[in-house]
Amino acid sequence: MSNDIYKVKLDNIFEGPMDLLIHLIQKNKVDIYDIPIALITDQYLAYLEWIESMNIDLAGDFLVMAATLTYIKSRMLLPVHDDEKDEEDPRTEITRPLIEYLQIKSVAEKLADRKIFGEHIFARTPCKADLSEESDKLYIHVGLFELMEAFKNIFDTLSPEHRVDFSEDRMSIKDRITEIIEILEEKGSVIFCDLFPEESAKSMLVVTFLAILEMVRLNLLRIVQHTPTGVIRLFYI
Amino acid sequence: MTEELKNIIESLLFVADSPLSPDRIRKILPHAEFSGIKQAIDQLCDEYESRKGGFTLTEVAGGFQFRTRPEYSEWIKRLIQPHPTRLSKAALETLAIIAYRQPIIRSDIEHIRGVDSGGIIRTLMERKLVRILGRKEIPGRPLIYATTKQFLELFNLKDLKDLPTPREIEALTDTK
Amino acid sequence: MTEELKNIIESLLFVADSPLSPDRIRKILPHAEFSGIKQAIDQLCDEYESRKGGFTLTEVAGGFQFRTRPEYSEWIKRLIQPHPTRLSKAALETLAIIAYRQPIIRSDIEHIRGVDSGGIIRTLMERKLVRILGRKEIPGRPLIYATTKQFLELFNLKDLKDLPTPREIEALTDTK
Repeated sequence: MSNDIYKVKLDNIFEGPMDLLIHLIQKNKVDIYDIPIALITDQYLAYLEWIESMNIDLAGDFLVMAATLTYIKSRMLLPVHDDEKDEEDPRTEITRPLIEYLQIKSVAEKLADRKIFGEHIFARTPCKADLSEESDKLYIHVGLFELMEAFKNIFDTLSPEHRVDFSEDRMSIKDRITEIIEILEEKGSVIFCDLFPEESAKSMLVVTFLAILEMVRLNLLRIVQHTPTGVIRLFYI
Repeated sequence: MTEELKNIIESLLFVADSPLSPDRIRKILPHAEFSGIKQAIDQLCDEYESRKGGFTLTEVAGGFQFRTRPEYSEWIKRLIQPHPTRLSKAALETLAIIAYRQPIIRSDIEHIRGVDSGGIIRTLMERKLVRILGRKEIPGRPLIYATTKQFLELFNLKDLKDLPTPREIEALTDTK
Repeated sequence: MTEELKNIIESLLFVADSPLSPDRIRKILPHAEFSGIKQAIDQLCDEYESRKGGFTLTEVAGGFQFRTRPEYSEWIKRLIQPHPTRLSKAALETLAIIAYRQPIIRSDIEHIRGVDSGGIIRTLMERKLVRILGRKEIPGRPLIYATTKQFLELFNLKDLKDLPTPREIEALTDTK
């Protein structure tokens, strides 16, 4: 065993169970469509043991795969009855995802082999002479990612009582929609602000607003405002 | 198509900072026929192709852009400091999954790779190669991911159909 | 002067963001003769001059640069977007608060950020990312703010529900 350990190089620390499995299949030079499941399973488990003995934390994914392999191995040992002949080879459960993963790997390699823009191929850098004059039409360069980061920064500094549990809100949006529809069925229309009574909790305001947005999306509502600062009224369609 | 139209389009392609589609050019030149624009672009592509100079007119990300020929990258890199573009193996794999299976949710990506991929998706989003397309209407309403135009631009791809096809997996041992 | 040298110089002139002098080119291509470089530039100038296309190679500020011909500036101006403006960190934070907490009144925004935010809200409104939804019926009747359709367009979102939730943000931005 000690000899084996010396053979393990640093790049043999696999990123995931799929990588490890493919390594084992290649090392044993076996056909992916006819995997000797007992052999591969044993080597897989031996590797996990070795990793654990090195005090390296194992991701749960490796253990899930170990369980899958052991299960397949046990099914392969069961005698096949005549009425089960048509049943799928238990190994398909692992063969199919492996082939899919291999295809992705081959495509990723092909992408890496392409001529990369900014590495092999370049375009012009528009120079200042091209941009004759600045127009007052502004356009903003920002991505959703930046917005998310900004919110996360804010969120981290918030005291717990300021945080809104979004999962709870989701549940209550549907309820709120029902309540609003009841009001509309009775009255035909409602003033926007009336749906936000001042005594209601902050989370309730958010839920109501999201409910209204959802109703607009579902084409249940028409929102009318005659002047820019006038009363906003919701009509039931 | 007139010679002037061709020249105008050439100057537009020359100053644009991203690939221009015929549609976009049409919006700038409303008096021009769509067919004339297409014809002018084709002719420009041919001219630069047969000229075999320092750059060509390339179809990429649904548009056209003047791009240098890869042969001279060594010298160009001495002139300008390129931004590092290297993607890790894991990032490339994740990107390939999103490119081929889009629109796709995170759990499907992780199912194929067999490992948690949140950090890598974040990196790909940061580099604007991947974006959020919306939410899938299943329990939990997970976010749906897709590739961006910048993804096509980076890999010099005309469109998603231009993606390389996966290698046939026959005998695994061949892939070493 | 070889054809290849001419092509390399052409690609350098093409990617450069300012005029290139023969001296500068010489530093990039140390194996080339100075006379060869001059000759190549002259030939390129002639080629583009006689071609009469959308741009020419012009001597400017002690160097050479590809420039569009002035005849087409009218069309080029239609294409060129003004410089993209970035949102400041403070603006982005305020926008994020409004996006996630809308409908929200100014004092609540300021409570979260801990600083006066009137100016920033005004800027966001000028950029049409934030709008006034109405007034809250509490003493002082403060204005209620929400995001706009342009906000959704800017971030490529179908609707507000597509905004990643705090938990999803956590999951993606945790680099572990």
